[in-house]
Amino acid sequence: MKKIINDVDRVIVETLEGMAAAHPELKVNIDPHYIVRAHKGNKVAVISGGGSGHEPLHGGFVGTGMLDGACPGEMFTSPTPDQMYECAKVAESGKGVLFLVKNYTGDVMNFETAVELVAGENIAVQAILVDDDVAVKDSLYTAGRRGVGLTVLMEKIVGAAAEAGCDLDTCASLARKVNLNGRSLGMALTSCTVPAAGKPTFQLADDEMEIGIGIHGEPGIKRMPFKRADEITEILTTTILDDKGYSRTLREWDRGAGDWVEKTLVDKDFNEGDEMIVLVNSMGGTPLSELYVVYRKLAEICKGRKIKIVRSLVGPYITSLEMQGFSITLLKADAEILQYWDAPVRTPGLQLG
Amino acid sequence: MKKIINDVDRVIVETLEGMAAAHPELKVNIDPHYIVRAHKGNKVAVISGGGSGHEPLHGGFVGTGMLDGACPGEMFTSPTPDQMYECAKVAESGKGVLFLVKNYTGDVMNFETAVELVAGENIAVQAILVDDDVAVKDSLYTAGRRGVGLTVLMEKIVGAAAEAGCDLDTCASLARKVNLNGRSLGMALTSCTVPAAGKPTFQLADDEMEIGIGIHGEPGIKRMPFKRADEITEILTTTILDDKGYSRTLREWDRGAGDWVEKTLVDKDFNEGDEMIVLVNSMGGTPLSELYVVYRKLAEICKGRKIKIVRSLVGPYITSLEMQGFSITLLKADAEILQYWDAPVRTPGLQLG
Amino acid sequence: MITEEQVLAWLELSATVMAENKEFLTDLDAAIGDADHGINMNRGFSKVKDKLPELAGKDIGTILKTTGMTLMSSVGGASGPLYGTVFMKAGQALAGKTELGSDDLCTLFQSGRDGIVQRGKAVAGDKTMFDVWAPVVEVADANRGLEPLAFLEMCVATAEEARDATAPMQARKGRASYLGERSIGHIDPGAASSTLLLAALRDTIKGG
Amino acid sequence: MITEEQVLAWLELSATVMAENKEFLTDLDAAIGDADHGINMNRGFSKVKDKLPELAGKDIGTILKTTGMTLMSSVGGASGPLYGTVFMKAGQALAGKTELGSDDLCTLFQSGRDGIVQRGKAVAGDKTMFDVWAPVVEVADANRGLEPLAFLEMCVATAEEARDATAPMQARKGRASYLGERSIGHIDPGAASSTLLLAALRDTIKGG
Ligand SMILES: Nc1ncnc2c1ncn2[C@@H]1O[C@H](COP(=O)(O)OP(=O)(O)O)[C@@H](O)[C@H]1O
Ligand SMILES: Nc1ncnc2c1ncn2[C@@H]1O[C@H](COP(=O)(O)OP(=O)(O)O)[C@@H](O)[C@H]1O
Ligand SMILES: [Mg+2]
Ligand SMILES: [Mg+2]
Ligand SMILES: [Mg+2]
Ligand SMILES: [Mg+2]
Repeated sequence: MKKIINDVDRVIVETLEGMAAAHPELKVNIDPHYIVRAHKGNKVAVISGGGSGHEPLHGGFVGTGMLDGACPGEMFTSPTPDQMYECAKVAESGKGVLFLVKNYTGDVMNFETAVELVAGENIAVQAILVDDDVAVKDSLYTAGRRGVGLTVLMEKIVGAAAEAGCDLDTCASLARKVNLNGRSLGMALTSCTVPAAGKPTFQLADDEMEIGIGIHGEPGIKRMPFKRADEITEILTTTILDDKGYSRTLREWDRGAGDWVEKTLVDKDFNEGDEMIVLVNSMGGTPLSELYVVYRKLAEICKGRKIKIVRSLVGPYITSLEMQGFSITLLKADAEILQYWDAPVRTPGLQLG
Repeated sequence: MKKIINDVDRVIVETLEGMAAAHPELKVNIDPHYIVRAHKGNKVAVISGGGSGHEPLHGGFVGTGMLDGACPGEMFTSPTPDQMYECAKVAESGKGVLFLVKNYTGDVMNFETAVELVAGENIAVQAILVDDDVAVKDSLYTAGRRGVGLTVLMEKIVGAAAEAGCDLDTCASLARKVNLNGRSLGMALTSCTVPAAGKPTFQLADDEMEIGIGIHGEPGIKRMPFKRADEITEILTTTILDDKGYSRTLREWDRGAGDWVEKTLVDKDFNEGDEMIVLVNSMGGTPLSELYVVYRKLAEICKGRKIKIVRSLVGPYITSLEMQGFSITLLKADAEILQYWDAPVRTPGLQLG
Repeated sequence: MITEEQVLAWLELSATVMAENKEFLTDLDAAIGDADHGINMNRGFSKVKDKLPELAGKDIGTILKTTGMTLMSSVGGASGPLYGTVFMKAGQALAGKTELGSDDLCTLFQSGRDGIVQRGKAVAGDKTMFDVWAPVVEVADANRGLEPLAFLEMCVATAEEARDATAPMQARKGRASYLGERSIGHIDPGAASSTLLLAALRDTIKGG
Repeated sequence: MITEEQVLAWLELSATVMAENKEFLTDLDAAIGDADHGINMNRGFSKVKDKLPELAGKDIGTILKTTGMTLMSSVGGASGPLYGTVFMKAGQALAGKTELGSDDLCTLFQSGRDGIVQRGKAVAGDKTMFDVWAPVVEVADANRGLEPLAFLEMCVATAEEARDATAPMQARKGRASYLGERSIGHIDPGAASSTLLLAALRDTIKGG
């Protein structure tokens, strides 16, 4: 394993120290790990977090118009409730805390504990899950769809709403709406290597690819012979576009009752005439040029289906270390979503508007 | 070779088609290849170009506050004079054309021909070279220092000056100043694979690294046992900081005489108290987290040397396809350089301010 | 009876065992997860080990609760809240105790298993650590009369069998569930780490 | 005498030769450059081949000039302007010609070599294509009296020797110069492609 690191056990701390040095507009706390804005706003605190290794997500998205705080866990491992609690305490300004949580067993369990801790301090708090990975077919026999590329779009859009002064419930509803209107699917040409593990998580032959990977270097749902970019893009795009009626029961926090309530939520279908925000995302090791080759075909397919791409983002935004591969995210946009998409954002990892 | 492409001979065309689809604010011409802004400004046209494979450089830097045009060559191969000529004709608005050229034999020869062609149309034109790679020691027994990371900073700064209405000579002087005040050095953990070649350009063992690489997948100046991030960063940073008095004779276009004149130019030394703009750049396959590990040490070394980092950029800006490795660029900044660095820029590959 | 010193010794041995099995557990997780379970457990138990000196002399309930809180704030992932809850619940159930008989061990296992269900909602056959804890609780319950060592030998034997029995299961919880049928044929990493914890307890008692 | 048809046949054969040697030339360039010389030459000469039908019946000067312009606008890199200039200069020098004797070939080689110097400022021993063109011009000059085929056999033999003689040189121009001493021991790719072009001319004449 060759990596530009000093010590497998210090990668995350040193990454944070580097971020602190490079970005005076951020306040980086080392023990426990969290990142907040240096100047906190008087607004709903939007906080996310998850395993490290997906940079710029989440820490790189802390800044005006996006996140107020981020909690990086160990490599590909959910952060812990104490981090989330501390981060929330520092970031909140009396308008409440919204956690945006990728749907993985570990993240959900740790964030739920954090919600309980924050609520215990009489701070208004909510946690909204993002579960957009259509590689996972059902939620009955699995841990449910994973949170992947849509997380970036959700953080941008909900972050803009919070920046504009929306209250906690409005931000939470918007996050829920984004989640029900977005879908993603990814693929890999190579595995990545977790520094502490020292070797690639899985092996792919020179003529193989993996479809439906997550973002943690875990294998996907299907191994296939390696294909041309257009064919891969076609598989991913049509799977996303044709996905219908995914239903799951998620827990949300009932502030009144001070307890969890279950909600059954069903994704909105994609249809002819829909306007989309699109993310073509590198898993880390795939060059930008190849992402544009993908975008070209994706645009062609959408056009053929009378689906209109109204905004797009192409680049490495939610990665798996140095993994080669990419993911596609489509988000059906309405006026509210578009308004907040177009609002300016200034973070280390994303600047628009 | 596994790459997200369709056909090794169509990678560049399809990348351009994807860019055109994703960025309505750009006008992408396929035959010959060039990219210009959809709405041209009434200003000096700043145009760059070079081999493809370095994305987002150069095409991704076309937009408000940076380039007016870019000419992508074949993979790692200088573009041709006809592209540059056509691009200049489309982008120029009567205020003249400034070519920013990375110092490689091929790029220099092709851009010189383009200058002659453009001058032949009675358009005011100048070409300024960037040659910042301290890996190359002398210009007497080599083709001279290569243009690497500093190109990004030069395009940003000179682009801002042109946007602010500076005339051709002012922009050219600023470009020359940036070049004499900036230095870079890079390293690689792996080679990249040129699609049409189908196999890695060079081989590095699991315990080896290459110091002083260029940006074309070519081997560097020294192969070494692989070291920790801090040691690598120390080698690169101190080599850059200690580099003194590089002198070279370059050709510039004499508009009055309509011919080339030779200029001998000497780099400015870096000294205690200098203020620096810093770029820590991924060669493509190195994750952002590792770049921050590098930045951390770089900041520490600069602090120890009483050199002040006043601005920084961390990410993949001038890449070699999927190569793993990074480069460091330091640019001594004065008030003029800082003013134009801080000016807003809106391009697909760089947004600031 | 198992003393408070033996509980501390168990936790210390667990830290050693997790360090020794870091790669083994990570490899199991690489096959059907994300290659971090051994790293997570090792990180958590080395933190627990750091805490042990200040726990000397405390009652067993406090020791277990502190262990749970330490795991909760250092392991992360799915196993962090799960093992965190296991130890916190066991600590609550055994509050004030200074020594444990087989009955108390039953209580420990039961509250641990219940904590896993509460957090993870796992049922039998989901291919999780629950598939080890559930049969262990049953066997423990049926053998309350035995001396601690003989009792633990039975529990460990049950755990080992139950761990191996996770291999043919198709995962329905946690990360491994994404693999569907491809999860079949691999032992669940959490089942393996749970078995290691039980074996470490048995070895502590056996050793003295 | 070499006819206009033979010149066209030479360019056509050159396209075939560059296609066949794409990997060979690229491998040479991978060792001391950026692994594209064969790709560049193949791209350029396949464009030249596309142009050949419309050149039928044109004078040799025009054919060579058009070839030069085509190479200039399709090869890119260092070799594009160099070979572009070679053929454009040769075309200028042989303007209006409809057949070539050995004297004319001397002119062709000389103007080609001069074009390389003008663009690339190479001198002997820099380890570039110039190191092939320079000795070929000398040998050609000394053998003006020979029949075209015998004359070309001499030129090709000289080129092959000169090409191989670039191996021990340390590069001082182009990309290979960055390698310093590590450039020693490898044949210069441009020297190799230049030799292929000469051999293709010889083979065209030999073939009929
Ligand atoms: N819902 C659940 N209920 C019980 N145990 C679970 C559940 N989900 C996961 N686990 C256990 O957690 C283990 C994985 O732990 P670990 O690898 O440390 O966390 P992560 O899956 O977040 O990377 C699995 O092997 C399984 O035993
Ligand atoms: N200054 C120069 N003068 C003459 N020939 C040169 C010069 N620089 C490079 N060359 C020739 O060009 C060849 C490389 O061509 P090519 O690989 O196509 O372009 P690039 O080096 O831009 O990738 C070298 O092998 C050498 O023969
Ligand atoms: Mg994990
Ligand atoms: Mg080249
Ligand atoms: Mg795991
Ligand atoms: Mg080359």
